[in-house]
This record gives sequence, structure tokens and C-alpha cells, in this order.
Amino acid sequence: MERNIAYVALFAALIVVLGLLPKFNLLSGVPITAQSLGVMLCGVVLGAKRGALAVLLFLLLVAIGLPFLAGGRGGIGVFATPSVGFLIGWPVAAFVTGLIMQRSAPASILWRALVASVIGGIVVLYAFGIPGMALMLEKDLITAAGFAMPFVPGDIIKAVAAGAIAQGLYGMRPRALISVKG
Amino acid sequence: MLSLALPRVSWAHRVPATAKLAGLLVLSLVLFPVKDPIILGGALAAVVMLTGSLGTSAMRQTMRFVVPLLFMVGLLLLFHIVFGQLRDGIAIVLRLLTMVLLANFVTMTTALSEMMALVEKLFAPFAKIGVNVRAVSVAMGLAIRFTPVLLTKSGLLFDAWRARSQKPARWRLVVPIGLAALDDAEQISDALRARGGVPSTRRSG
Amino acid sequence: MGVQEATIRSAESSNATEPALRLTAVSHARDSVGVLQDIGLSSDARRIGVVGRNGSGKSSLARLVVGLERPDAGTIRVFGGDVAADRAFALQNVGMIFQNPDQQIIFPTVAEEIRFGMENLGWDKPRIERKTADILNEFGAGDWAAKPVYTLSHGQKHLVCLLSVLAMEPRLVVLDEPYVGLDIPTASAMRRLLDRLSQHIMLISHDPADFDGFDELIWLDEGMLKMHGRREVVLPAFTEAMHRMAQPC
Amino acid sequence: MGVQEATIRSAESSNATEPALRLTAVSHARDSVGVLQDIGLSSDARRIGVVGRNGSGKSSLARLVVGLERPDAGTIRVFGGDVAADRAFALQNVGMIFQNPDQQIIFPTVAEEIRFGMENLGWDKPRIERKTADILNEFGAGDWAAKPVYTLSHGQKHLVCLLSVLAMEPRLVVLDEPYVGLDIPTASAMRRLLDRLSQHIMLISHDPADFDGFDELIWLDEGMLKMHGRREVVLPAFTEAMHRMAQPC
Ligand SMILES: Nc1ncnc2c1ncn2[C@@H]1O[C@H](COP(=O)(O)OP(=O)(O)OP(=O)(O)O)[C@@H](O)[C@H]1O
Ligand SMILES: Nc1ncnc2c1ncn2[C@@H]1O[C@H](COP(=O)(O)OP(=O)(O)OP(=O)(O)O)[C@@H](O)[C@H]1O
Ligand SMILES: O=C(O)CCCC[C@@H]1SC[C@@H]2NC(=O)N[C@@H]21
Ligand SMILES: [Mg+2]
Ligand SMILES: [Mg+2]
Repeated sequence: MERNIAYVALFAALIVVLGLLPKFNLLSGVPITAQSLGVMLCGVVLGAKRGALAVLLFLLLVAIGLPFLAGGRGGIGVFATPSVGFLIGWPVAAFVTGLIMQRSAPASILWRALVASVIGGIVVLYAFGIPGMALMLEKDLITAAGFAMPFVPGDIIKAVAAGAIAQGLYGMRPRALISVKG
Repeated sequence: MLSLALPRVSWAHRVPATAKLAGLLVLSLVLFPVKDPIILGGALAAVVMLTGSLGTSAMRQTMRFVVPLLFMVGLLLLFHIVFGQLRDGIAIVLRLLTMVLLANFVTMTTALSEMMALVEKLFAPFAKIGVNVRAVSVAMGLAIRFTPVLLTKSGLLFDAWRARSQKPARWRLVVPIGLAALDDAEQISDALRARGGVPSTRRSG
Repeated sequence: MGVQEATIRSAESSNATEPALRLTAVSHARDSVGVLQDIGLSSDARRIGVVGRNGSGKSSLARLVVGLERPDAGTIRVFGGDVAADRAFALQNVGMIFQNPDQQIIFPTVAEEIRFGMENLGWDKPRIERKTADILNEFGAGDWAAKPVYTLSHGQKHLVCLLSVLAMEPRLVVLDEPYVGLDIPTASAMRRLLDRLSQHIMLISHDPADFDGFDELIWLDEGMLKMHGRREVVLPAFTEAMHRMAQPC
Repeated sequence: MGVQEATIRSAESSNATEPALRLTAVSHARDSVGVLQDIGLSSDARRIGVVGRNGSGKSSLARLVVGLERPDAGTIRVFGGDVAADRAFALQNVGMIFQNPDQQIIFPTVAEEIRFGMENLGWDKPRIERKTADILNEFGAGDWAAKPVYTLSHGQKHLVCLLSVLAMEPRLVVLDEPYVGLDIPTASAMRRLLDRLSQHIMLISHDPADFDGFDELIWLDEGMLKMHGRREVVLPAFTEAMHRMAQPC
């Protein structure tokens, strides 16, 4: 129990720290940010349930007014911006990423984490993020999907990073990946 | 820990957090179907005045939050002008800014402790279906605690690297830092448990 | 002060005839590496020291005594209670100070840190507030309550750790190398503070001088109980063995 | 063994007439809190100790001496070189053992950890391999090369930290409380090991006994230089002051 709480809190803090890296503002008002790498890592390292809880904890801290989104933003206001779909999608993305990590065949850790991050942290996440932008900017889904295109290269790099980090952790200490042991 | 709440107490700080949040919810539902730029413009003006009533430091803090959005707003308007839908564009932009500013107003005028108390109240009903409210509040505290720890830990390993290398460390330290952080979480969970930790079932006594 | 005050009484309550510490055939492994083998001992001493080389299993023993882990084999009773199974009992009866205060302080301010354990004991709010103020005053830290922990010095953090455990009024306090890294005045202030405590104390240290005034000593060697008995007997044997080992061969 | 072997010579090369350590009006702040004020000293001693209370600035001084930070004011020269500006010079000439080995060890295996510094000095592979094997053998750890670091005990990790710095053959080794948490035989093995080193040594410790055989002592007090001079002079003054402070008032 305490161990789970500590891990969940640690990974929420990891997303906070990744928010200290610079972000890039885009036309859509949704920035390119390193924090979604944190979301992928939550799933990859902690697995589905704990990973999703870590992201939820992070969002809770943001919602009560801590300036933890990239660029020092926070408060309930952020849920009224075009980012809202992505923000709601984050815990789901972590969950799916973790689920794939736990269930995937014993291939190499690098590939499992990479595939899990692409499916959870990109495909599933965009399924929330694009409608969110469409809604907030009153655009159709196609236009909103267009707004999401600039994220793709960065998000693929993040998925590769998540894979490499998972591989590195596993290589140095196999039990560090709680998701793999189940 | 740094929060977005204003340090100074204003009139709005005395309004209970629940009332402010309820007001926010109601207004967002009311404004959502509105398309008339005049009404929306009026709403935005009202929210700006509301923020203004908190003083200049509140205005400055709000601007920091809004400026990145203004960049997007400008481009969005341009986009609509090109497609000949200026009226729609104006309505979208006004509604967005109104909602963001209003939510920001609530956050600024509610102390962190009040928000945390509210979170506990909001979670209380879920206790019956097994949500561990104590776990939520302890986890919030821990996450805030871990943030500087992560930075310090990283700093220490970067120092260890610099003490033996001229080349920048870059990604090579990511995994060692990760392991150090996991060890730290492990130790904290022991410390939690040694002092009662977080009961996994609800306490009866 | 004492357990009598505690409001929640555990099912398996402490037994007056039971010694403070009783281990029977305790063996334990971590990550499937054996760290303790077949430890059996019983002690009612108010001051118990634990000595042994690096990796001999001292910290592992401490974890078992405060019930952080359950031994793989054998039984551990502290004041007659099963500390691993009966956590409510353990909380009221044993407390532990870990070696590094930075790894055990959980909350951002001193008062929050001290309150946490008492909240877990289920005490009511006024009682917790009173106890927090009392214990800070008692140890000359009356104005610390609102202080952020990170502004405290290493020695001051050590004190906060100790107070937050003492506030829970345990009958046995386990300390894992509490003097390490403290300067001479701070270490001696900590030493005087521990001397004053009416509680049972189990202290882990590498420095023989830390056991002045102790009753008994436990000497661990590669996970086994090498010796247990009165300090006057065990300490000379231990230091002699250590210094013999320390000779260049 | 020695600097003569080093293949890369730095632009601002060491100057034979310069003392090992020279600080001129050094002041430094961390997070805008002053930690060192107006330190001026010069020393060519082969064994320099640093003493002072918790928080007096000992570790901060060490960081400046190995060039991890640049002082806010004043200058630091180690063997005549500017260690903060000229990192190549610093790497060849000064090495540091941090207090906690867990905060120093970067790589998963002992051999990787030891090789790292030499790779950064630009040595060729055969030379690195040879040196790694030699130094492990020399210190009785010939079979450690492939060991994962996390399976080592605290004392063993300390030794790995020391070896990975010694492998770089620095002229000055700075050690921040290296004996802390070590058992008696391990501490005395470490002590003998340090005694044997031909290098200059700067040692931080709270235990006066650790300075046996030292030449000079630096005593820091609240960030200021309280005293610097021969051990026979400074150490008695320091211990006397500490024990006076340690009296209950
Ligand atoms: N988490 C762990 N996983 C696996 N082995 C461990 C773990 N912690 C400790 N050990 C091993 O258990 C043994 C006993 O460790 P323990 O920490 O109890 O020793 P100790 O007597 O406290 O030593 P020290 O004086 O260095 O603190 C050691 O061999 C150690 O390597
Ligand atoms: N990263 C930091 N940021 C701000 N202040 C710091 C930092 N590190 C140390 N300090 C402060 O600098 C002062 C000197 O710290 P330093 O670590 O040099 O002391 P020390 O003599 O090594 O103490 P100890 O014996 O406890 O190791 C202390 O007051 C400390 O609080
Ligand atoms: O408002 C924010 O701070 C962030 C919202 C989410 C940004 C999303 S996450 C997926 C995609 N990739 C990015 O780099 N940014 C978006
Ligand atoms: Mg130990
Ligand atoms: Mg220090």
C-alpha cells in the first residue's frame, strides 16, 4: 500500500519536473511539452493502474491551483483551454500504455515499451486530444486532427525515449520495472 | 510550495470555495450555447473587471497565464477571417477567454489549504465505495515533497559526472537518476509504514 | 506518558509477563539472499545495543523488530505482540529512526511531520495539537512548528525525526546509526536526549563509545547471532575481534 | 604512478612554484544564501584536514576546490590551475569522493564505474583495461570487475568510489567524510589505504582521530575561516571548543 502510494507520488512528481523543460506554443494553443513523456513512463514503469493513478494525482494538483503544467500554468482554468482533451486523455493513455506493457509477449523490453507508448501515449491520447481541440476551437475533427500533426514527430521521439529508458532501467535492475513483474 | 493562489487576502478569498466552484460550473453551462458576440463580450468584460477588483498583482499574474493564449487567439481570428467567418471566430475567442479567466479567478482567490480541504470533502462520498481518502491526501503531500528531491538527486549525480568528465552527461544519467529516485520512494514507503502508513482498509475505531 | 493513554487497544494486547523482545528461530531473506539465520534471543533490557560489521544484518534485524517485514521463518514478539501481523499494536509500541533523516521526513513542515503518526493512531485533534506543542517545547524547539523542514540543519532534522516518533509514545525506540554525520556538540546533545528517555531503546552503531550506560548488546555476524549478553561481556569481545581484524595481515 | 604519465597536458598547465592549494578572498553563496565568506589560505601540505560544525561550509569548500562550482568572489588555484574554468586541468589534477557512494556511483558494474574517468582523460583502451585490472588487484578486489554495484555493501561501494577516482591519478584527492557508516575493520582498511597514497589528500571529518599523521588543518565556522595551521595547533583548539559547546548548559 505505502509502496504504491510512494511510487504514484514519485511519478506525479516526475511529470511536474518534466514540466520545467521549455515548451513550444503552437497555433492551436496546445503546446509541445515533455510532460507527455512522463505520462508514457507512468504506464511503462508502473503499469496500468498505478500509472493512471499517478497521472490523476498530477492532474489533481494542477486543478487545485499548483503551477505544474509546462510554463508554470495550473488551476481549473487549464481545463477550459484547448488542451482539455489531452489532459483528460493522459490518465487513459497511461493506463493503456501500462496494460500493453503488462500483457505484451516477452519480447525485448525496448520494443514492448516503445509499442505500448505509441499505442497508449499517441493513438489513444490523440483520440481524446483531437475531439477536445475540436470542441474548444469549434472546428471539425479533420481540422482539429490537422492541429495535432505538429505533435507527431516529438511524440514519436518521446515514445522511443520511453522505450530506451525502460530498457535501461530493466538492464540495470530488472525489478525496477514494476509493470513487467506484474 | 508555490501555488497560483494570491498571497494577499481579497474580498473573493472570503467567498467559500464551494460557492466559487459552483458559480464557475453554472456559468460555463449557461455560456456554452451562446453565440452572440455582444453577450459574450459583456461576460468577458465582467470577468476582467472581477479580476481587476483583486488589484494589480492579480492582473499581472493573470496576464502571465493569458499571454500564451493570446498568441493562439490572434492566429485563430486570422484563420476565421480567411474563411469569412469572423463572427464565429470572435464568439469562440470571447467564450474561451471568459472561461479561462473565470477559472483562473477562482484558483487565484482560493488558498491551497482550502482547495485541499475541498478535495477531501469531494472524495468523502467515495470512501464508501472503497476510495481511500487518506491515501489521496498523503499522496498529494508526497508528490509535492518528491519534486525538489528529484531535482536535488539529479543535481548530485550531475555533479558526480562533472567531477570526472568534461563532456556533458546528457541522457546517460537518466537511468541512474531514475534508479536513485526509485530507491528514494522505497525508503519513504518504509518511513511511512513505520509510522502507521496509510491503512488499506478504512479505520473503524 | 505511556501506552496506558492510547485509546485504541489492539486485540492481541501486550502481556505483562512477556519480555520487551523475544525472537525464536528467526530467519529472513531479502531478494532471496539470506540476511538473518536462526536468531533466537530474549531481552528485557532498557538499553540494548546492536553491533556487527557492514552487511551483518543489523538494519534488517531492526526492520523485523519494528514489524516492517515479517520474518520468513520463526517468530518475533515485542512486548508479547506480533509486530508484523498486528500493525496497530506495533504502532503503539515500537518506533524507528532511520539512518538518514532526508529519507524519512515525509511532510514539508515540522508540525505536519510530527502530527502524522498520531493521526494514524486515531487520536483526536485537540490531543494531537496539545502533544505536538508539548513535545516541541519539551525539547527546546517550541517555535519550530511552522518551519519548513528543508531550512533545518542535519542535526535539527534528526531531532524532528526523533520527536515525531516519540510523540507516538512507543515503548521501544529503535535507532539505526543516529549519530552518523553529526558534529561533536550535536551528537552529544542527541546522546543526552536519548539518555533522558524513559523508553526502551535499541541502538545500532559502529562506535563502541556509543554504548556507554547500555545494559545488553547483540552482536551479529554474517546474519547470525554471534553473541548476546551484558554489555560488559559482549563489548570487549566485539571490539577486540574488530581490532584484530583491522590489523594489516 | 603520478601526473607525469598523463598524456594530455592542459593549456594552463600546473606551475611548479605554485602551492597545492591557494584561495584568495573567496566568498560563495548557494541559492543566494552565503555559505563561505572571505576565505584566504595557501597550503602545500600533503595531508590537509577540514573540520567544523554541521553546516559550517566544509562540503561547499570541497566543491569549490575540485571546481564543481566557481566562487562568486575571489580566486581558487589548485597546483596553480583555475579548476572551475579549466576543467581539463581539474580532471587531471583533482578528484573527489562524495560522502554518500550512492550519490557518486553512476554505472551498473564496478569495471564500468572505474573506466569512466579514464575514458574522459582520453587514455587509450589497452591502457584503461590494464589500469582497471591493476587497481582492482592492488586493493584486493581482483574479482569485482563484473559485479553489479548494487550488490556491494556500503563499505565496498566506498572503495569503488575511491578506486575510480584514484585510477585517474589525480594529484589531490578530496574526501568528504569517507569513514561515515563504515565498520571498524573496513574503516581502518580505508585509513591504511589513504595512508599509502602518495597523492595530496584533503579530508573532511567530524572525528579528530581521523587526522592522525596529518600536516595541516582548516577549521571553518559559519562559513568563515576560524583557523588554519599545523594540526598540532588547530586540532586541540578545535576539539576543546567542540567539547566546551557539548557541555550541557
Ligand atoms: N533491499 C535489499 N535487497 C537485497 N539484499 C539486501 C537489501 N538490503 C540489504 N541487503 C543485504 O542484506 C545484508 C544485510 O544488510 P543490512 O542492511 O541489514 O546490514 P547492516 O548490518 O545494517 O550493515 P551496515 O552496517 O552497512 O548498515 C547485506 O548483505 C545486504 O547486502
Ligand atoms: N544546495 C544548497 N542550497 C542552499 N543552501 C545550501 C545548499 N547546500 C548547502 N547549503 C547551506 O550551506 C551551508 C553549508 O553547507 P555545507 O554542506 O557546506 O556544510 P558542511 O560543513 O559540509 O556540513 P555537514 O557537516 O553537515 O556536512 C549550510 O548552511 C547549508 O544549509
Ligand atoms: O496544456 C498543456 O500544458 C499540455 C496539454 C497536452 C499537450 C499534448 S500531450 C500530446 C501532445 N504532444 C505534445 O507535445 N503536446 C500535446
Ligand atoms: Mg545498516
Ligand atoms: Mg558536508
